[in-house]
This record gives sequence, C-alpha cells and structure tokens, in this order.
Amino acid sequence: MDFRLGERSDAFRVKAKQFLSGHLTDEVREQMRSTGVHHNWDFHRARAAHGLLAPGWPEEFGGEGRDALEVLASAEEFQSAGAPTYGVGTTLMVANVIRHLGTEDQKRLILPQALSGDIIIVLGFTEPEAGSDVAAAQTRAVRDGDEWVINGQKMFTTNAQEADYVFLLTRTNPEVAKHKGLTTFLVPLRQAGVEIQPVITVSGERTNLTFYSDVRVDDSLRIGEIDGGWHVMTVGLTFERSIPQGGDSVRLIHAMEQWALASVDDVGRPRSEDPDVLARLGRAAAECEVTILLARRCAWLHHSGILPGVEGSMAKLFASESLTRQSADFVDMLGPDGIRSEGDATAIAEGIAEYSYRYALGTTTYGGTSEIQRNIIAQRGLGLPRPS
Amino acid sequence: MDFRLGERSDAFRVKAKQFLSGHLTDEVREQMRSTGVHHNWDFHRARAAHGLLAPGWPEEFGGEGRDALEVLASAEEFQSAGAPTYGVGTTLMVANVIRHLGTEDQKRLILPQALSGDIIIVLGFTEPEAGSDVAAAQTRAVRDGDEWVINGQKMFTTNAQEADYVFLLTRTNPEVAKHKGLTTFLVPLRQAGVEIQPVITVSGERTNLTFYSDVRVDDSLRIGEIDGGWHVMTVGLTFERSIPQGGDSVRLIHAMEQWALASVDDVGRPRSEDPDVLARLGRAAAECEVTILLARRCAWLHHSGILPGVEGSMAKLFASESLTRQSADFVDMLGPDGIRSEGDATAIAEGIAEYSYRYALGTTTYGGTSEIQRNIIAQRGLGLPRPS
Amino acid sequence: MDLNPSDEQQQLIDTFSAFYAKECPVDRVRAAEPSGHDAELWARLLELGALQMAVDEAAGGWGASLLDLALVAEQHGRSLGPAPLIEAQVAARVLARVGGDVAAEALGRVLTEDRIVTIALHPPKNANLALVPGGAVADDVIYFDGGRLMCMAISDRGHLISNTGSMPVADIDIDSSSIMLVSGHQAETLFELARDEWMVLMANALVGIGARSLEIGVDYVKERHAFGVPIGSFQSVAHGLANAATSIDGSMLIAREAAWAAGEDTARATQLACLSCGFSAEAARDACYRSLHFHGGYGFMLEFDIQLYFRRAIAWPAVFGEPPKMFARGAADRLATARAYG
Amino acid sequence: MDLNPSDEQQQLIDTFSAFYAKECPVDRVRAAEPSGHDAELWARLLELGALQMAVDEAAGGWGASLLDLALVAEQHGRSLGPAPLIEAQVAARVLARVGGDVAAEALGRVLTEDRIVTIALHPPKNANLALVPGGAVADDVIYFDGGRLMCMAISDRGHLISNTGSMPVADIDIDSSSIMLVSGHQAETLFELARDEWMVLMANALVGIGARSLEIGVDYVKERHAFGVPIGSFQSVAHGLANAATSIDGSMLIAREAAWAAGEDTARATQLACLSCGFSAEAARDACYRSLHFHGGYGFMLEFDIQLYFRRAIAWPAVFGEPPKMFARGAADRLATARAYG
Repeated sequence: MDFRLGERSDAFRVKAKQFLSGHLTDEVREQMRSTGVHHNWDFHRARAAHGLLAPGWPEEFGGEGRDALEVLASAEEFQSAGAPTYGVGTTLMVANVIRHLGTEDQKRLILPQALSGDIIIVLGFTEPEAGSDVAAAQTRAVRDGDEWVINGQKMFTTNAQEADYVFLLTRTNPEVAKHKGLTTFLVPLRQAGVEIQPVITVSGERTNLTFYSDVRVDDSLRIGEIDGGWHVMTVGLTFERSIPQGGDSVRLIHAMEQWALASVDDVGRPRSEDPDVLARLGRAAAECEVTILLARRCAWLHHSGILPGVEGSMAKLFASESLTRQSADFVDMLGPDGIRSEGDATAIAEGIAEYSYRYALGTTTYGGTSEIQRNIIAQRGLGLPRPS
Repeated sequence: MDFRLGERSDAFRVKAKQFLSGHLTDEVREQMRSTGVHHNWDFHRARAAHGLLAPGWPEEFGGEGRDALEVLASAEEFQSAGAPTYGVGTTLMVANVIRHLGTEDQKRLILPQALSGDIIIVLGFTEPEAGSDVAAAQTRAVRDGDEWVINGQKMFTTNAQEADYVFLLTRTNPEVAKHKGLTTFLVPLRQAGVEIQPVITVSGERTNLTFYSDVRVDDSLRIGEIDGGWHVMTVGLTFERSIPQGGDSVRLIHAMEQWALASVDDVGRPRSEDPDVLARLGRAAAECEVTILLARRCAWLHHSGILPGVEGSMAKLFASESLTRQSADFVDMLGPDGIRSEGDATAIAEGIAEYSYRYALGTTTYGGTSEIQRNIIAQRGLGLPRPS
Repeated sequence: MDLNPSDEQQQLIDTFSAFYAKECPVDRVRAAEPSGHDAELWARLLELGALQMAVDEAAGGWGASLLDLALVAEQHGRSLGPAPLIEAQVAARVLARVGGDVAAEALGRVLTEDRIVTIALHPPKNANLALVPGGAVADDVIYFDGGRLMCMAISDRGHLISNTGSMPVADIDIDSSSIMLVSGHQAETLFELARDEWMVLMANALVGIGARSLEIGVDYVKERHAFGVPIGSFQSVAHGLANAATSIDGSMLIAREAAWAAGEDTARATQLACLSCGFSAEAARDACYRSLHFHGGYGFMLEFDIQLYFRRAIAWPAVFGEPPKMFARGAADRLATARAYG
Repeated sequence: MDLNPSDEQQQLIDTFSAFYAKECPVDRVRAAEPSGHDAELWARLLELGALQMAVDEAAGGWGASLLDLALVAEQHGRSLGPAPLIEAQVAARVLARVGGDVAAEALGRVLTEDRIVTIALHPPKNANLALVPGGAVADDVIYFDGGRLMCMAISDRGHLISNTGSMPVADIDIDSSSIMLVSGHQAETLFELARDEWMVLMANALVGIGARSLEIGVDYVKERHAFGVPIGSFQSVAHGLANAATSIDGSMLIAREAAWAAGEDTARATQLACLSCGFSAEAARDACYRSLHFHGGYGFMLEFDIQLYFRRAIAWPAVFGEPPKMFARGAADRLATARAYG
C-alpha cells in the first residue's frame, strides 16, 4: 500500500501550481465572480499551451500521455485554486466520446481544436421535463436528406454563450421505448435558430436555457448510431466527467483555519484554542481528506486499468454532501458575520463560507443527484434489489 | 389560544404525582431493572384502586369519565416517573376495541376485570415474517364447531408471561387478499399449547416469542366479524396506543441538568457554564418540549372530538427519533464516562443516558417503525402519491 | 388547552394574511432585493397599525400581546416581508417600557413621524454595532452598551451590508448623539427582555418561512414527474418532506407557546423564547433545504421562489447567532431558574 | 499510489482473517460477555505473535509497521475480538521505545511471561486512572502523570466497569509500586505518540466493525420481505445503506492512510490519526445503527448479532472520548504545524 501519488505526479503538480500562480490572476477571479462564468478563454488557451488542458491524452492527439494519477494531481491543483474549469470538463468528456465512437472525420474536425483550447463543447442533456430521467428527453431531431432538423429546449447548458458546439441528446424515434429512440449530435451553437437565454443561479453562477427552432445539423455531426444515443451517453458517463477532488473543501477549510489563527472571541481568546472551533475544523478536515481519497481511489483504479463505477458515485456523493455540511457549519461557526456575502468588503475571508453554502446547493444535483448516486451505490455496489 | 392543560388536569396531575411518590418505590424500580419486565402487579392494582388506571373511561365501566387532557396529564406523570406501564397500555387498547366492537358478553366478561387491574391483555400481531406488514400474518385459526384451533407464532408478545389474554391476529382465510382473510381473537394464555419463550433485548427489557400449537379458543372470544380482523385492527389503532408524552426525555434531561450543575470539567469550570454542554442541554430541552406539545396536540384534538391521525404519527415519530438523538448526544457529552452501564455503581446519574441510548433503539420500531410513520405523514398528511 | 386561535386572533391572522397577499406578493420580495426594504410595504404596514399595535395603550399604542404580534410575524415570514417589522416592534416596546420623557419623545416620533426605530441585538464592539437588523433603513437605533440602554439617531445612515438573506442590515458606528434611556439593572433587564421578544417573533416568522417552503416543495413534487411517476412518490423525497412537516408542526407549536408564555407563563418565557427560536431556525432551514433540493436544478435558479426562502431561513435568525447559541441561552435560563417542564 | 495490500500485507490479512474465523466466531464474543475478555483467544493471539510483531526487532519483537498492525486491527474489529490487543500492542511499543533496563525488563515479562500490559489513555485524576482499556485483565499499566511516563504492576486487579461495549475496562488506583520509565519532554512525546498509535489502530478496528455491520445489514435487507418485496428495495432502506457504504469506504481509506503515514508521512501522522479515528467512529456507529434499525424488532434482540456490533462501535472509541474531541485534536495539530493537505 502506498498513498503517495508518485514522483511524476508530484512534479506535474508543481507544474500546475506554477501555471496557476502565473495565470490565475486576480482579474481572472474577479471576472468569474462578477460574471458567474467559470470559463475564461485566455486562461483556457494558456492552459492548453502549457500542456495542462488534456495532459492524459495520447501525444498523437496533442496530449502528453500522462497517467491518471498525474492528471489527478493537476486537476486537484486547478480545483483547489478555484480556477475556471467548467469548459474544460465538458469539452474533454465529449472529446473522449468522439475519440471512442466518432468517425475519423469527426476526430479530425473536432479533437485538434478541442485539445488546443480553441473551442469548447457544452452538454445538452437535461430538459425542462427530463432531469434525473435524462432518457425522457423530448427534443426532436427529424431527418431531412443529409441533415437533421432539431426542435426543442435544453436546461442548464452552462457556457453555451461561450461554446462552439453543444453535445445534444435528441429523440429521433418517439415510437419506441424511451431509451431506444435517442440520438446524439454535435450541434454548432453559432447558427440561426439557436437561442441562448441566461439563467442566474443562487450562487451567482451563470448557466443557460437553450432553445432550438428548426436548427439544422449535418448527419456528419451525428455521434454514434441513429437511435443509439443511449449507448453513446453510457460511454460518455464512464469518462468520469467531474468527480470533485475536494478542492472546494481544501480552499474553504484553509480560509477558516486562517481565520481561527488570526481572530479572537468575545473574551479575547484565540479562536484557534476554542474546542468548538477546533472540532468543526477537524471534522471538516477529516471529511475533506476522505473526499480527496475517494477521488484518488477513482484515479488509481483508472490508472490500474479499471473503470471506476460505484466508486465514482461514492466520490461524487460524498464530496457534494460533505461540502454542503461543511459550508453550513462554517457559516454558523462565524456567528452573525457568517451571513456577510461574498463580495461585501466586510465579509470574513472574502465571504468564502457564505459563497460556498450557496454554491454547494448545486453540487448535490449537477452531474447526477445524490439520490441517483445512492441508487447506483445500493443497486450496483451493495446488490440491493431495484424497487419493484 | 391557551397552552394550559387546565385546572382539572393540573389537579389530576397532582393526584398522579402523589400516587407515584407513594407507590413507585425503589423496589418497584429495581424489579423493573433486574427483570426487564415493565409491569408490576401490585403497582398495577394499586393504580386501579386509586382511579388512575383508566380515568378516561365512563363511570359505568369503572372509570371516572375524565377528559382527554386530564388523562394526558396523568399519563405524562407516569411516563416521566418511569413507572411500569406497558401492561396498562396494551390492556386498555384492547378494552377499547371490545367496548366498540365486542359483544355484550365480551364486555361483561372482560371490561370489569381489565379496568379493575385484575387482568392484563397483551398484543399478538407481529410475526417472524410479518412486522411492518402486519396484514401478512400467517398464524392460522381453523373453525372446529364452536371453537377455533390456532397454530402459529407471534413475536414481541411483551408481558405474555404476566398476561391473561393475548389479542391475537390470525388468518382464517388464506384464499383471499391478505387484508381480507384475518380474524382477531382474545385467546386465554394460560392453557396447554401456548408456549412462551423469553426474549431479552439490548436495553435489558424482556419480551417474548409466543407459540400456539392446537390452541383452542371459543368462538365467543372472537372479536369482530370472521375475516373482519383488518377492520378490528384499524379501529384498535385509532386508540392512540402509546404516543410517547416526552416523559423519557424529561427524566433524561433532568438527570443531565443535575449533572451539569453538580460537576466541573478538567480545569475546574462548572459544566453548567460550558457553552457546549449548554447547547446540548438546550437542544434536547427544545426537542423535549416539542415532543410534549405534539403529544398534547393529539390529546387536545381528542378532547375536541377529533381522532388524531397524522398528528399521532408525527408525535410518535418525533418522540422516538428525538430520544435516540438526545441519548446518543448525552452519552457523547459525558465523555468516556458515558459508556459506564446503567447499574454500574460508578455510572453517572445511574447510567440513565447509557440506558436511554439502548432503550431508544426500540422506540423507533415498536408500535410502527419511523418509516411507516413517515409514509403515513407523507401520504395522508401531505397528500403525496403512494409509490407505484 | 386550546390550540385554535380565538376569534380575535383568527381575525388578526386573516387581516394580515390578506394584507400580505395584496401588498407583498413574491415579485415584490424579489424587487426589493438586495436592500430587503420595500418602503411602500413599510408605509402600508404602518397604515395598518402594525407598529402601533405593538405598543401599550398607555404609551399611545393598541396594546397587542406578544402572541398577537407572533401571529403577525408568522404571516410576515410566510411572505418574506421586506421590511424591518420585528425589530421595529421590539424597539418600540422597549421605548414604551422605559417611559420618561426621552423615550416617550422617541416613541412619539416613531409612531407619528414614521421614523424607523430598530434595536441592536448585541452590545457594541469598538464603538460599532455589527449587523443591526433593519439598521440600513432605520433612523434610530436602541442598543445596550453593557451598562446603559441607549438610543441613537443614525446620522450617517448605516452602510448596507450585502448578506445572504437580502436584509437591510448595517454596521453602525456609535457617535456622541447617543442618549441614555436607562441604566443599571433595569437597562439589562429591558435589553434581555427585548432580545427574548425578538427571538419569539423571529421564531414565529421562521415558522411562516418553513411552512410556506414546505408547501412549495410539496406542490412541486406532486407535479414534477420523473421515470413516469410524480417524484413525491419516491421514499427518498416523501420521507424527507415528512420529517420536515413534523418539525414544522413542532416549531409552530413551540413558537406559539413561547409567545403565549410571555404573557401567561412568564417564568418559562425566556427559556421558551430561546428554545423556540433555535428549534424553528433549524426546522425552517431543513424544510427550505429539502424543498430546494427536491426542485432539482430549478431549486437554485434565482427565478424560482424556493431560493428566496432558503436564504432568509438562514440569514434572518443569524443576526442573533447560530441555533446552538440560542439553545445554550435557553439551557442557562433553565439551570438558573431551576424551572421544570411543561 | 497503490491501494492494494502488498503480497506480504495480503498474507497478513489472510492469516488473521483465518485465525479470527477459527478462534473468534461470534458465539465466542457472546460467551465472553460481560468481561469482554476471552483468555483462550488471548493465548492463541500470543502464540500467533500478535504482540511480538508489534515490537521492534531490537527489543526482541518482529518489527511490524503500524500499517501491518492496522490490518490486523481491522480483522480484530470485524470479529469484535474480546481481547485487549490494541492496548497491549501500543503499550509494548512504548516499552520498546523507552529502552533502558526497567522498560526492557517489563517488556521481557510481557513477551515471555504472558503478563498483559496496557496503557491509560488519560492522565490520572485523584490518583485514579479512569476506564483503562484492558485494565480489568491487565497485569501492568503504563500511564503518563503529566510529567513522567510510569509503569505500575496492578496489584489489586482493577474492578471491571460494566459498560456499553462489554470491554474489560477498569478504574485503577495508582499505588506506590509505580516505577518511572522516563520523564520530561521525552515522556510527553512518547505518550502522545502512543495515543496517536492507539487512535490509528482503533480507527482500523472501527473500519472492521463498520464494514462487517454493513454486510450484516445488507444481507438482512436482501432476505427480509415486507409487502411482498425485499425491504432492501425500499429507498428509505437502500439510501441509508448507500450512505453508510460510502462512509465505510471512506473510513477504510483514511484509516489505512493514517497507519501508512505513521511510517511514511510523519509530519501528517498525528493529524491523520485523530481525524481518521473520529471519522471511523462516526462511520461505524452510523453503519451499525442503520443496520440495526433495518432489522426491525430483531435488531434489538440480544440473540441477533447486530447489537453486538452496535454496542462496540459506540464504546470502543469512547474510552478516548467522543469524535469531536478527536477532531479537535487533529485540527489543533494542523494549526500548530501549519501543514497543508494531501
């Protein structure tokens, strides 16, 4: 047993740290905060230029062929630093699907641009009436010669306003069982008929509704078989899209520890000597360590040639539920000061706990709700029977 | 709005207190503790003799016609004092069923003895393979002339070793839907073919398995219609069998408050000035108050001529889950000393927290599990759809 | 025992329920962000007598009981009223209790000149009153400096602190315009009583927040379908809401009891004020969180109402402190007074 | 990174797994109540070298790492081993580290004469060592009196304290037979190291308790039917167990990391010892509670095994203190050493 990520990972982590200290400027942070957009083109392209966008990809595609632990080490740093990474995550997930299921033409068209940081791809799965039950998607695609005509609506198309393509789940056959009539397309977003409507969330992050009215896409941008969209989705989801590596917790706890070291309570005692403060910090630190370890286990399995399944659900479930608990607890710990908002000049540690509390609300839903993860763990992990 | 139970209730509470101070002796308590039997014949008969066994019953049956709030006030006292009351609860529930559904002969035979404290009746619903799903009972009753022949097994027949009758749910028709083939009988326990096997629980309480081998019961002791047992059960369950009135919490918190007042921490500070101790005590006190209020609401509804339904489930759910939380929290609060067992001479406050932790385990199951209560609240209270 | 409101109490509830339905639909709440103050609503509240009722008749008010105010506070919470009603009521009651010329004059201005008065829930530190509820829109603030109860005209209108609950809170510097209302033991007693009253009213406001958030959640999970069934039929959803419903019912009982006890069982009043506020804060937060979470992605869209409730359930009580602080205060009162239960 | 045990580690696991299966079936655990000590099991453990392995080769042992001992502790926990293995191992390691004649002699008696040595986890109060783990069956106890590390032969065999977990714990009076092992800074350092080691081994024992209790619960809810279906198909049951499974997996990772860090990442060793013990204690308790509850009425029958697990999950770690105490100790170490994460 060895809990080190290894020398190569450590070295690559240092490279990521160096990149971040140079490129994750106050301006980049402030732009994220003020716009709610967790994507920054300059940062994104610079990341690609430094070999930090897709380091795990083979060299033939522009990657560096780094192993899963190296990739994890750099991902941990990007998350801990609070860098804008949403665009990278969705783009690489779709790129992976194309690499495994796409045509040679598609690979030639998309992969170089995606991996060089020139384009980003966003996800169009969720619909107003189809969230956890993603296979219930109703957005229609109807064949018209070499093209398909798309009509429908997607929810939470985060970064659509920045993106070049949306990876769209559509219904091509409404006559068959819901899983059997789906097809996926790579739809160019910058075309007539696509409407992007911003949606602001409680954490200030921006996402979008996207509407598709007689939008046309060439059949050459169909990913996978006609009516084979569910298989494509299944493959896509195995590329651990966004297992949180604990970075949000790391940043939060660090800020709270600094507060404890620097402040005193009503009677002048350092917070760092208050047993209650210490117990809260310690519990959060324990959960943070577990979050990190559950994510590292996934990377290690991947590194060992095993696709993490239930382990990914555990990592995602624990990370998001734990972040929610911690954030709430820290807001409470700060007393009345806990409600001073992120961005208010009087907030403690720039209001990170307050922001985190609002931000955490999304983490237990995005990318598969906690309920869905628990179903997976119960049924696939523990072998419990499905509800009848 | 008025939160007083009222002068008559206050006066009757005083009467209960006086009775308890005279009759709930150390011997009675020690016997409960050492045997795990929460029934004491001398105490039980004395309670009846003092008009405290069934004070809510009409005078024609030997009660005092007291209203639901008076009855509640005395019940609160008996529970807060930790008196042996299991026998009373089951006996009166069955007596109520007989009063409403029984024949005149049954009323004459049973009610005077039950209300005078001369007999107790226990419940025989649960079976090894039928717990929450009580209608799945398999204990068979087969007609043989004027008698029925019973074969089967019941779980958790608490106080069977003390009781005169068991109120037995049997299957008389295995050919129909499970709810439609049940019949209830009042089966004399002191007869050949009845075997009582003690079961000791983690709290030290004694309950029993009961086995029935060709046990005979006269048709005159059938309660309700043949195959009408589910209706009888439904009626029976409306007589709030055992909504906890918070007494277990009251006793526990009082002991912990005394501890806080009397002891000091490692640096000599009184526990009563430790913010952490105070926060735990206060949270428990708040939950205790809510437990009491939820129970009083049921009594008030009853007093107002309304049968509490969902409100009873809420009271039972909250009381038992809260007691579980409190007990665990207090065991933790006491530090290593928390694990000294009830009965050990070195235990704090006679080990009440430690005992309560073990005791509470049963309260979230007996009398309808928390899961069943939540189903009732969700479906009947909130109008949520049943699972398909 | 009677858990039903009396006819008069029901009339009060109906009046304010209708008032908030008309004057404070959720769009107005949203429009009042981020300041959390709707001057129009405040004016209508004054017209309705929401402040006057809080003050004893002898001091020129209508002499409502704390229980009456609690029933109003519940409606205020249900509608997330963007106005510093609770603070102003509590502060006005302090002025009425203090008596004497200075207080009477201040109270008169509040009742007749529409000056907004509020109260700081904590003594000043470094000559600053932190996070005074209503402080960003108030004209006068009452505070306790450890020995004296003071009243100060806020000359330099407090700087609005951006906060989770979009409340008009401010940090207020103390200046030389502070006037002493009363000192010594009486000052402390009045301040502690005011804090108790604030907690009671906040508890009832939180009952309103919690109850309404639960309704929103229940309605949503009945309508929303997934996998071909309403999501409210899943136990993971149904049981969460059943727990929340139980806690909300419990919080309503204890919050009303606390308000009742202020007039009818004064020995337990402090204890119940603290315990009910802590319990109701946690119950409301839990109900809001579950309702929000069961909304799926919609839950954290600003466009949906549930996030408005969630943020206020956290922030409104937090200006006093986290629930454990309330529980500890309640427990300390129990230990000090050796009062038993029920 | 390699989360798989090495071949040697796997062999150790297999050896002890087979050993406990043979020497410590659950009937033996039950038979050993209430003392919580099975002398026969203890003798077999010694034969197997479970104590000898804990001691450095220089001191006459086999020099196993703390990670090796942790893997054994996990098996010990899985089987609820009724023997003071962890305490004896930690105490023996203290004696080996102290060196010198007195300690060497004491250690020699432990390794060759089968005297049982244990360690008090807290300094004495009023000349009494409270709730010493293994204290009811030990011959010698090591304790830290605030300045000195002492060893005392227990002449008046400690009085067994009846306890939730049926452990052989005792309150032990200090008498004049106490011999000083070492004093000053070294004494404190050795004592704190011993506490860290105890917490690491306890964390891993709790992983065993939690993992086994989860298996018991999962098996039960697959078999048990209600309303015509296995109860494991109800979300209220399935989701509770899914949460528990996640926490148990997490506790195994952090507990093993803590044991590994004792040898390989010493700067984080104290922190991880404390945090892993607190986390594993809560995870085990939660898994046991859920499994017990989902047994319905069977859960609290003494006849069913799950209650044996539940009681030990609470009591074993409690001789140190509640999880928040462990978390606070871990946090204090983090703040003191300003060590960052992962």
